[in-house]
Amino acid sequence: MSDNHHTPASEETGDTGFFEKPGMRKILWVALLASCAIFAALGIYGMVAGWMHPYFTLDGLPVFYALAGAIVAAVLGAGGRLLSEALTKPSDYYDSPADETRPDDGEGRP
Amino acid sequence: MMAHLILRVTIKLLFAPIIVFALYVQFHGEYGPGGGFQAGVIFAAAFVLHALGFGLDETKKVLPPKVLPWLMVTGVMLYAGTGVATMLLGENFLDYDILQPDSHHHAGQHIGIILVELGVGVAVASTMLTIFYYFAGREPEIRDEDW
Amino acid sequence: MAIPGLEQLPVLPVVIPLVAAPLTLLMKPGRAPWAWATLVSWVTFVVTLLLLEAVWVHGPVEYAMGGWGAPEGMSAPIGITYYVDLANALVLTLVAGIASVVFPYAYYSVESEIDHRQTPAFYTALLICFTGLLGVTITGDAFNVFVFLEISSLSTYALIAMGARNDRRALTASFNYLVMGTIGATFYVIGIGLLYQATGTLNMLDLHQQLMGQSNRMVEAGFAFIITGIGLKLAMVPLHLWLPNAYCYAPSAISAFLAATATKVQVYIILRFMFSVFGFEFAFLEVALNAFIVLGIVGMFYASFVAVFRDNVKQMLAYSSIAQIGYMLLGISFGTVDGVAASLIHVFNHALIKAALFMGVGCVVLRLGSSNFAAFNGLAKRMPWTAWGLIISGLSLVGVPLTVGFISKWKLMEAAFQTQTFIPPLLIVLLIGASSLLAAIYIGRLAYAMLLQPVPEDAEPVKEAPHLMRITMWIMVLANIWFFFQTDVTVGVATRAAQALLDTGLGYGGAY
Amino acid sequence: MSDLLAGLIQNPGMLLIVAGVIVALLPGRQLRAIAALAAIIGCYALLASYGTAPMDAPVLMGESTLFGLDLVSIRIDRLSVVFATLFFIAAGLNAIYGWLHASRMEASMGLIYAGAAIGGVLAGDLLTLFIFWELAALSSVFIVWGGGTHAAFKAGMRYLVIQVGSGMALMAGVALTVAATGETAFTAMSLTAEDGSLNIAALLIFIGFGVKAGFPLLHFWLPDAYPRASAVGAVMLSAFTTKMAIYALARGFPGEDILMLIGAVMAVAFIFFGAAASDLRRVLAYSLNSQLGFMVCGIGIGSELAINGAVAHAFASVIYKGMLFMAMGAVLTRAGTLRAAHLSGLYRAMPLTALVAFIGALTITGVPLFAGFVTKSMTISAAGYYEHMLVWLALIAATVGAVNNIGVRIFHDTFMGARSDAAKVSGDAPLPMLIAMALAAAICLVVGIQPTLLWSMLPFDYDYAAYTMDHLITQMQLILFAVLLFALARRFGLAARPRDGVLLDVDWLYRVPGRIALAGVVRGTAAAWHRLWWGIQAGVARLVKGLYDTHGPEGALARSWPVGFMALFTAVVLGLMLIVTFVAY
Repeated sequence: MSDNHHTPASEETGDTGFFEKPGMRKILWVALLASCAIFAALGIYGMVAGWMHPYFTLDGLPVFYALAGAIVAAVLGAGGRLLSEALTKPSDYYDSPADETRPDDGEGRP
Repeated sequence: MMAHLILRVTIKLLFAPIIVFALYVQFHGEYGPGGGFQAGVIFAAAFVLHALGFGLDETKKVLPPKVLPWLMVTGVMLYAGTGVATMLLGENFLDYDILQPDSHHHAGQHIGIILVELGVGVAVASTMLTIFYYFAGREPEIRDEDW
Repeated sequence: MAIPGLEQLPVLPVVIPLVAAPLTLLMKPGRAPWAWATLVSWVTFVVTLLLLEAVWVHGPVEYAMGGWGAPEGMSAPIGITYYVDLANALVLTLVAGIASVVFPYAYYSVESEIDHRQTPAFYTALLICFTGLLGVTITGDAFNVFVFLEISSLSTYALIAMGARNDRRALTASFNYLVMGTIGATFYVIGIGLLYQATGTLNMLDLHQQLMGQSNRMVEAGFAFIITGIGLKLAMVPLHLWLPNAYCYAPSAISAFLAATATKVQVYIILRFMFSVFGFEFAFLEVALNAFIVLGIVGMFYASFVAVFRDNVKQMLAYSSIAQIGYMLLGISFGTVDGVAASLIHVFNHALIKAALFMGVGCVVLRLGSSNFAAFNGLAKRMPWTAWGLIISGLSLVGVPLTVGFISKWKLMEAAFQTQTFIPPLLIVLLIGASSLLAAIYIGRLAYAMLLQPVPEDAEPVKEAPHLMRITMWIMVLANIWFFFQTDVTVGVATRAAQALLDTGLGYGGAY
Repeated sequence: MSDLLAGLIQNPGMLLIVAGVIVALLPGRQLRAIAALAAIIGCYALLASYGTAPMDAPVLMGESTLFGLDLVSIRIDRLSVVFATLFFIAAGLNAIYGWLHASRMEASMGLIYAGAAIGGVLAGDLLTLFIFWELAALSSVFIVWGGGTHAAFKAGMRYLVIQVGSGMALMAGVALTVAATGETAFTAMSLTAEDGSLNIAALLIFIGFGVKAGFPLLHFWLPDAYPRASAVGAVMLSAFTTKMAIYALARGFPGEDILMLIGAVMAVAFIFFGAAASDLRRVLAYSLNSQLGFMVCGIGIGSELAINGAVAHAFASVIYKGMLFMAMGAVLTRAGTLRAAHLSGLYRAMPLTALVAFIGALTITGVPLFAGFVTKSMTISAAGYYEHMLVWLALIAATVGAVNNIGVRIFHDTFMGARSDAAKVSGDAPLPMLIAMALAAAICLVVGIQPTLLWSMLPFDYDYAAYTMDHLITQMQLILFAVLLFALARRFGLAARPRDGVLLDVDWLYRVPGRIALAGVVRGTAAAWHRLWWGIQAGVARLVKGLYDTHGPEGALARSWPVGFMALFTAVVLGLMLIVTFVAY
């Protein structure tokens, strides 16, 4: 069971791409956190200053969207995982693995 | 050969009367019990009898199988031809009256029925004989190439 | 009838092949009998077209054989009469039309499947069978129906048995059919006998007059015998057992011809007896109609399910025919003009569909010697014309728009919505839809095999079927599309024919 | 022939179908691709020559009759034209994408499929709609089968059944409508009749549409079939069937309240399935289904803004979803697998494809400057304006779902991170695929930056400002915090990829218990029948044997058994018939 959970990292030395460099990762993290903060601040400011127009009372709450995003993401992450645990069956559950092989169709598929 | 002598003589004696009787039934059928179908069967029966007594090969010499399809066709054509003739003369299919239009005694009907019955007789007789020839001449095993 | 020169028209469709058949027997084996039979079928087709036109324009036509029509002061004829209204004119045209395409098609297929020496006999039997089918349809005399029924059946047994050169099982199939067919015909003749006992007449129109208001046990028994007898010949569902093998092992051309015509003619007979002879005054009709609903629906599903799992395409198509007969019975069972019209339309359309399909399979049998599914693998690459013809006519069978199958299905659904039966119309419509899905499955299976399965590696290269077979098959395929756009013939004629059939007062005494 | 054919042939979709048949006959992939592109451009020119017309005054063309029913081959109004234009763009992109890789079947059926979809949206009456509806179903089956595996065959069969079933529901509904009213016109209808009772005809049509639109519980064919198709085929499939259904719903059931509920359930439920699926194209398929929920909601709200939003979102969705399927197709072509567990770090070998996937992710999540932002906010705004709070919440949730399914699963997990073995591929996507993806990306950007281009085509004139500070801030908050949460989860090892394998869906019901039940019924019936039949046979055999032991050889009898029983059966039927006759009176 747990072998299905492995992260597909055959991490080899010297195969570190542009985005895997520690410096780059740090920059990305900073950028993400900064933009989160900026938009949260803008949202709060807009709500307080009154130029934001909520549809309902619910989204009149400052940073409502930020909260919604985070909460739904958490629920989705957990839910998706639960669903995967509950409903995933081995690949040959319906079809035998032989069903997945492709007979040559004569057209010379690449 | 001698064993069947009585049988054969009898058959020879009976053969002609059977044919005559067939013809009688044939031509009587126009206005009395009888007709082409019965006559054809009786006619064929004479030949069947002949084959029983003298062997199939002898009968085939008398009435070669090659002739039979022609007879069958002739019979049917005689029947259908009468019908077509009445049509060509301007009446309905098999409306014999037109064959002798001036008659007040339905002579046309007589002519027509005689022709039709003759056709039936010939066709039935030849068909019966064909069936008989096939059955009697059937080889015990059917070869593959016959299929 | 007032068209000069055409008085003889009603009898010609029977006389022409009848006269031509014996002549065929005398011909030299090979091309001559085939050419002759083809010519005859064409001439007959032209005659039936003229007849259809005459009936369309002038109304029902009667023809007294031998001039033995109704004497002065009597309504009923004393001899055999031929009676042609739109219903049988349509079926006549259909039978002759199918023949005029299948007969030319037959040449190569017959050369390969039947002993060369037997070809004259084959075409003779074919023409006799053709005569019989036309005669059954055209005649207005109940006993004459029996005669022609036997004419067509006996020759059919012989024709099916001729498939024995390819597969000896044809002999058993033919024998089974012989026994069953004879029982059916016997039942029919018993039924006729009972009706004759009750009424003293054999003329269909006169029978109707005499039966009006009569509803005694004898007539009811006669009705039951007739419906069972014809139901057997029709391959109505519990009585269908003879059909799959008969169609499967017959020579290809015969499968195509019979599938497109024989059962269709029986449907016509059922219609004629139920509505023209017995009519709605006959109380027992309702019971039979209700039985037909059940039998029709059971047939639609049972046979389709079986078809899905067949490994032989010919058998699959044969079972599909049984299922399609279910549709026709369903249409009849509504007992309305629309329902009967839908049934007649499906008779016509299904003939086109099945002819095309069996002809396509015949092409495959000719080239690959088998009608098993395995032979169809990769067919689109090996015999593209045949494969695509099969696919288009298969789509028509499913009832896809732009093909005639759609017209049938649509009309049937429309008719279903306008009826009151003990099954709610909506359910019937959904059942029709559901059984179309089954058709989609078995045709899909065929399409998949032909289009997407690889050609077997050890397969020898094959040529396309001969031009003659391909062209004739494609005529049928194109007819499947043509009659979608040209619905005047089918829908127009069938609707009026159904009106005439149901409005029994109207059909009687049209033109003595 | 008749005016029916003349009418049909004026329909650009029909011409494209004809072109598809011709393409099937051409040799060589290149030639077929060129011919396909030429046909698409030519047919589009024909459509363009018809111009457009406002919603309340459609231009009708190609009128004809089929057995007494009035058919209208073409209805030009802004709703039909925008969908037809969209399908032409999609068909063109598909033709380019499959330039080198489309098999003969895919090239030809793809054109027929596109033609059927175009014909369907242009159809002026229900019967013509049904004609194209069915053609779309049948042609697309071949595209599913084009996957070439036996699993694809089986999936194609299931797809065929459900698609034809949808057609049959539609046909039954249309037949009922015609039977009741004699009218075939395709106009807005309602599920409830005037007296409040259920309108069966409309319900049947609604179900027919719903199957193709992927309504929950009727959706299972979609994630079943799409991942089975080939790389090229899946792109084709993603564009037409479902959007055609969206068009049909927008035309037939605008403002039908139940659609809001259905759409909300779709939008939310399928993001979970998407999160749990392991095959990447299956993830896309679920995500597509969730996006359909957006459109269904919009149609359910039914205001001019909402319909506009639904249509605009359908437009954007075809482009970006097609683009994502293209990217995944490129990965499949190169890496040979789309199992999520086996792929990561692909960006090194396929940087351009990675970029496309990134743009796709930006578009679908609704980042400003990309098409998704403007089209999504229309529907969300409409839900907000008309106080449909549940719908509104569902749409917000669906946006977060897109962040996870596309942004994280499709883009990040597949292309970023450490390189897996399967990701060591020879190179980026082939050139035609890249061109198609680039064009799609360009459309996403153009629509995102200059939304008025799209809005001028929408059914209603509605002045909507997408780029307001409100929208920007709320949307960015939503996306950024969702991303933040996913990133944190990754960082702290809380998130795991879904297990590798098959994700069960509603189709399990008929593929496992359904099959067992069916097999059981069949076996049971067979056994019962067998017992009955052989019981009778044995009984009769004993009887007959007893009789014939004294009378003759039984060998001959044994041979004729089957016939004997058929005959017996006939007698039984006759007997029943007679009994019924006598009992009945």
